[in-house]
Amino acid sequence: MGAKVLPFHTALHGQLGVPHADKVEDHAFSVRIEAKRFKRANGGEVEVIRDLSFVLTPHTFTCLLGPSGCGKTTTLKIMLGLDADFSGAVSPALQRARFAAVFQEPRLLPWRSVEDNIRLALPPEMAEKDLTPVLDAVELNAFRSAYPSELSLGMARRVALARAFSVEPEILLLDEPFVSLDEMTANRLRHLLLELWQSRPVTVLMVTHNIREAARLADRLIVLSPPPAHVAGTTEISLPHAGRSGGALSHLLVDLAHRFPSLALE
Amino acid sequence: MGAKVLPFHTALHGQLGVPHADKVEDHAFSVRIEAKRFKRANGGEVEVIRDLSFVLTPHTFTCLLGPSGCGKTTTLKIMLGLDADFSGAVSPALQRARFAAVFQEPRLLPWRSVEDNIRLALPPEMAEKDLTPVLDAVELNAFRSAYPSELSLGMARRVALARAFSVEPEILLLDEPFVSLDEMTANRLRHLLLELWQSRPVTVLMVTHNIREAARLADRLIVLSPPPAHVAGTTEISLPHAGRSGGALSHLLVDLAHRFPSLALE
Amino acid sequence: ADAEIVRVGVLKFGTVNWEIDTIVENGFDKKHGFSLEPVVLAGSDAGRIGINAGEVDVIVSDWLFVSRQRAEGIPLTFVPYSTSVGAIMVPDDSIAKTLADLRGSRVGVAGGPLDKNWLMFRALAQDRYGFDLAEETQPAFAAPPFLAEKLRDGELAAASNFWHYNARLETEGYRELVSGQDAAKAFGATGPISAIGYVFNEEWAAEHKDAMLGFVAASHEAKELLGTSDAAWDRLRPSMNAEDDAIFRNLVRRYREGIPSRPMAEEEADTEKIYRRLAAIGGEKLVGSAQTLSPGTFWSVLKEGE
Amino acid sequence: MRSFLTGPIGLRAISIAVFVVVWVLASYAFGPRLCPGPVSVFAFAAKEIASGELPYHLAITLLRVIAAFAIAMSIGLATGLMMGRSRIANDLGEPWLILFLNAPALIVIVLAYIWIGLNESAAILAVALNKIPNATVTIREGARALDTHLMEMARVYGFGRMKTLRHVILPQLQPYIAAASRSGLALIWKIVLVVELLGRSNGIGFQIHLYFQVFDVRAILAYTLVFVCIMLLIELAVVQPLERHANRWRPKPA
Amino acid sequence: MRSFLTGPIGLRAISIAVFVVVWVLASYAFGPRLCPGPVSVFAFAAKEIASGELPYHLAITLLRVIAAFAIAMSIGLATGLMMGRSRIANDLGEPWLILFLNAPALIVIVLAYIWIGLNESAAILAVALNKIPNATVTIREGARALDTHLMEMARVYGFGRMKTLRHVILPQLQPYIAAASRSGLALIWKIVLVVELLGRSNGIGFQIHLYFQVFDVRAILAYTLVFVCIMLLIELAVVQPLERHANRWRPKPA
Ligand SMILES: Nc1ncnc2c1ncn2[C@@H]1O[C@H](COP(=O)(O)OP(=O)(O)OP(=O)(O)O)[C@@H](O)[C@H]1O
Ligand SMILES: Nc1ncnc2c1ncn2[C@@H]1O[C@H](COP(=O)(O)OP(=O)(O)OP(=O)(O)O)[C@@H](O)[C@H]1O
Ligand SMILES: [Mg+2]
Ligand SMILES: [Mg+2]
Repeated sequence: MGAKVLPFHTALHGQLGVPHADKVEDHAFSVRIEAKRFKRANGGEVEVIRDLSFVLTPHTFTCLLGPSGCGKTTTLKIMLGLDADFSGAVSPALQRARFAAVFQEPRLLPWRSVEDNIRLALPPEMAEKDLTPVLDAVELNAFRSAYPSELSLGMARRVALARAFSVEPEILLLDEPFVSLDEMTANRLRHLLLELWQSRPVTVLMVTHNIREAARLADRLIVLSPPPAHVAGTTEISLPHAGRSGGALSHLLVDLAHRFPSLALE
Repeated sequence: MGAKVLPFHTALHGQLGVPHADKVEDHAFSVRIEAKRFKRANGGEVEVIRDLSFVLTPHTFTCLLGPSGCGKTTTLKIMLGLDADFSGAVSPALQRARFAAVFQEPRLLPWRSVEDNIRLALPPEMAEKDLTPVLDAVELNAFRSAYPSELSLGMARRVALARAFSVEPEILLLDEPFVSLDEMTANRLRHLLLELWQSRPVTVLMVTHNIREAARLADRLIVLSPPPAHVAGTTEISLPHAGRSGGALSHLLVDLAHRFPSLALE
Repeated sequence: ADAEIVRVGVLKFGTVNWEIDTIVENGFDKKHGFSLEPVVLAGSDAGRIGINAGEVDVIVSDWLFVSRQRAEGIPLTFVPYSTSVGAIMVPDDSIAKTLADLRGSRVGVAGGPLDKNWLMFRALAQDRYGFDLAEETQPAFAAPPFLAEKLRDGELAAASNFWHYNARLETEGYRELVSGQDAAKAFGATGPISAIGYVFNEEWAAEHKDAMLGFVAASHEAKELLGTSDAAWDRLRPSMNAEDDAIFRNLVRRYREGIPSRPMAEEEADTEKIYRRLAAIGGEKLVGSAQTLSPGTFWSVLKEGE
Repeated sequence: MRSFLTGPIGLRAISIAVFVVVWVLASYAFGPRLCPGPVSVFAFAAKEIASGELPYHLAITLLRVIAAFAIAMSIGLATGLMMGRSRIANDLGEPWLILFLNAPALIVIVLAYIWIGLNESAAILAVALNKIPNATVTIREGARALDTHLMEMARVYGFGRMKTLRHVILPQLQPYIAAASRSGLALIWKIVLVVELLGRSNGIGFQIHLYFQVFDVRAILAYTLVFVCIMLLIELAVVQPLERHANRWRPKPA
Repeated sequence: MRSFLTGPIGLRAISIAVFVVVWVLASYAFGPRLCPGPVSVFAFAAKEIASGELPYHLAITLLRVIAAFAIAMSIGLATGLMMGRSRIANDLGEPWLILFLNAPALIVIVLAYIWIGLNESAAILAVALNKIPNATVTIREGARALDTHLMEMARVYGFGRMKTLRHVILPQLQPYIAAASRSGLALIWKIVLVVELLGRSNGIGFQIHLYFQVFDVRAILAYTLVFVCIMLLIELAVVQPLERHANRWRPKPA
């Protein structure tokens, strides 16, 4: 109920009309990684990703799931243009896009205050933006002049979220943004993210291990296989966000658990 | 059902027989933090903890919960003897104990291999210990000679867990050990932790934001208030671990949600 | 027009400074139609750099340096300045009477293994006693101030040093074992030779002939004054760094003894003899490609003038 | 009182007192000629200060030190960063770096004087040339150890060159810059002495060498000590407050 | 071929070729006396090597450099670590550090020769004393920037002193040690030259000064270059492989 489960090829070709792989580049926000290898420190090479490709429809919310160490972060890094050493291609639209990212670690500048960390990330035209609303939203207004070393990890993650939210990006990549936060705070921030996404034309790709979170937020789930990673399956969720709670959500989860046993809640 | 909810004072005095605060030090594994203040970089001081004290009964499994930034990590640091700048006291037994800790970040030595990172933490008498079982348990045997920079964050966290598990400590302190892991892996590791705890006389204190995880693992929950932190309440869970699944667990969670609305799942 | 300027590199506490100071103070430069500009330098190395860089016109150095530079195409030339040379000093109570007695002892040497005094002493030891000083003593090459110091504290048995260090030692219970002039005589010099002199570029001097001749004349006049007048010395005393009267008097005495008095041609002839001896000992390292004193080492204009 | 003694000023005072005592003892052991005591050295320094001689030479030397330092640090920072971040720049620059690193100060100074002339620019250039490779080597290590995570963050948020340099790179290089500056200032001053010895007519190096020739240890120590005092003053009054400011973000020790 | 040229060896070769060209041009510009060309310099070096003169002096100088380096680096490492980790040690040591940092090489050398004697120990001690403060200053910065998270981990797991030093502290200090070593080796060699000039009877510094007195630029360049070549060789054949090994854990650039 609510979860339209599709086999990979159907999902991609049938539903989203992805062109053939060799033309992927022309399309908005598409990634095609034929192979990604890492050199190991002790010589040798490992192939981490093989034939992984997907397309992000503009202004949708996609969740990326997969076992620990399968290549999710690597994929995000390739999309962000931080790793060019792979075979495959990223569409020009993606290359040109203005990104914001929440990394798996907060990645704050330790020598700049909370406020400066956010302000430095703003594009020039927003330089004077009032940061009070976003700092209020992450409940860190009192800490705007604090340095990152004075924050708890959860607080630092919230700063990283505030930074990503305030740059008003075209594409927002989130790598497990809500871990290390108590449920109440996490929920508030999830709502904030949804609001942001609904109020502005932003395309979101979020990595998470929390299937419940994915079910509540995403339009679509992409599940990766163990390495060498490829797309093991995708699922569209068409249920409106407002309706995803209580029994409806439980049902959705059961559906998903059935479709992807590896994501099982328990 | 299964969750015996007790008001704070009753729980401490009635159930655990804690002596008066000024005699706390004699008791096994007790912490009493009258006040913990931090100097802020821009002058000034903040009080983070006030009158926080609890006792860990040997060989029990306690979970510590509380809002983001309330002082959980700070409390662990004080217990570990890493921060002596507080008023209050830690019992001698706790000072003498052999610890293992999983920090909120993996804290691996980047210049040592996975295996060396674990082996270096072993006390001299275990120096030759076979690490294959623990590496197998965290599914990283293939990576024993890899350096931390070659691991994903989830893999690094698993190394940190393997390190803590293999030293066979008296007291095991865990600061959100299972975040950044997919549910399947996390569950396997939770089981491993339970087994370890049941097979050896170890006292566990685990910080978590995941109430479901706490309900499944702990004998007792300690919930902290927002800063300045003190114990907002404690709860004993007497239901045997084997029985905590399905309906029983759901019931337990509902009970807990009722007792501590701030921990609400959704 | 303004008088031509002659820039002379001098060491602040060096002996040349006394003469230059006297020239300026008494207006001998103006009198001889040029303007003297002393350039105070910290060491003789600075002088060599200065003349090569063309930043000073005249420095004080020896004919070995001049001859070698000429051989390599740099037309430096030389006008005698002083016959004071170095000597080997030993304590008064030293048992050493001749160079031969230095066998096996530690001898300090100023100016390095190519120092002309040291080479002359080696030649002398070879001639008279048939041994090589460099082989049969332990020479310690070090900066001159050290040598004086190390002789005082007994670490060295003897030291070959420059004359103004020796003049000081003479007042403290040390004596000359053998001096450079002794050695020169042994090689056939007919009188005291001027080991050091004013060194300048011949081509520059050709362009500034009057000024340079004036400088030489002024130098003579200053020497005459210093050779006879004690008052002139009293004025210099503060810049002589003489701790007591004995040292002061000895410095004056030695300076006066060192005023060259012989015709330049005679000196040149003696110098050629000695040069050949030194070239034989110092080898190519010392003299470069010139096995004999390069022609023109002594300023030809002066020779013609005589 | 006790806390004063173990406080930063107290400890430094103790340390300086120990130094003076050692000095006095040494002066007894070696005699006033080879090791003049503090009183006579300071008396000499006072005399030279009163006569204006010392301040004149000190000012000249300080100016040379500052000029050479500014040149060397800025060039060293640029080359070090380039060589640390780009393999090509490193491979191209390496032979030159090692050449200049190991070129004896003497040679560089002599060649600078000969080729440029016996003037102030040659002197300052020679000193800077001696220091640049040292700064480069230190900064290069820092550039190699830069945190890639933060660099990635800066790239994603489009920091651009100047912003990245100012907010991401330079703060990370701070300890390397501090090391290069401190040891650099000291190195420069050592070389300025040689430069002054070989071709200048003023400055502390010139004076020290003069007094060395007449073996006036007292004068040498006086000139040295005045300079050391100035450096101690700069360190305590300028460098350390600056450093405290630059490091205020570091967690305070418990 | 193209990849060879942009490879590490190719780039270095290009760089050296450029150097030689510049040198030849300079030698035309300044004339063979003030700037002898590579051919004549290498011919001279070859002659001196054949005669055994150069190898003799080179060996002596290298021994002095190595001895002084070993002493200075081990003491500098110890004092730098202590001062970087303990505020008390830092406050106590600071005045001495600044004193030795800014004591002119000349003074230290002169005093060592006077107080200890005109011998090898004095020479090596004088050189080491000149280098120790530089090493200390650099290592101290590294010690101050140590990662507290890892130190805490080491404490919790009871690493003890030696284990912490070897596995936690030294690897973090590696870039600082590398910087201190490289610039230190260069500094030591510069000072060895002065030491040899002032009071030793052999070594490259002695030879260079000898040739300087007769203004033989060709010989000076020959001795300098041979030493630089040796250093380049050590760098490429010893230091860099060691460094690559020590840094193999660093993420490979993409
Ligand atoms: N620099 C590297 N060198 C070698 N191997 C690497 C490197 N970086 C990542 N890997 C490997 O690539 C794989 C994927 O890593 P990645 O960080 O993308 O995983 P992930 O899906 O984000 O995992 P997690 O959920 O744990 O964060 C891992 O197996 C890891 O070992
Ligand atoms: N070094 C410090 N200086 C100043 N304040 C600090 C410092 N360390 C921690 N704090 C403050 O102490 C409080 C508690 O921090 P702590 O890290 O213990 O939180 P926590 O409960 O572990 O939070 P989280 O769940 O986010 O990890 C925070 O408000 C933080 O701002
Ligand atoms: Mg990841
Ligand atoms: Mg925490």
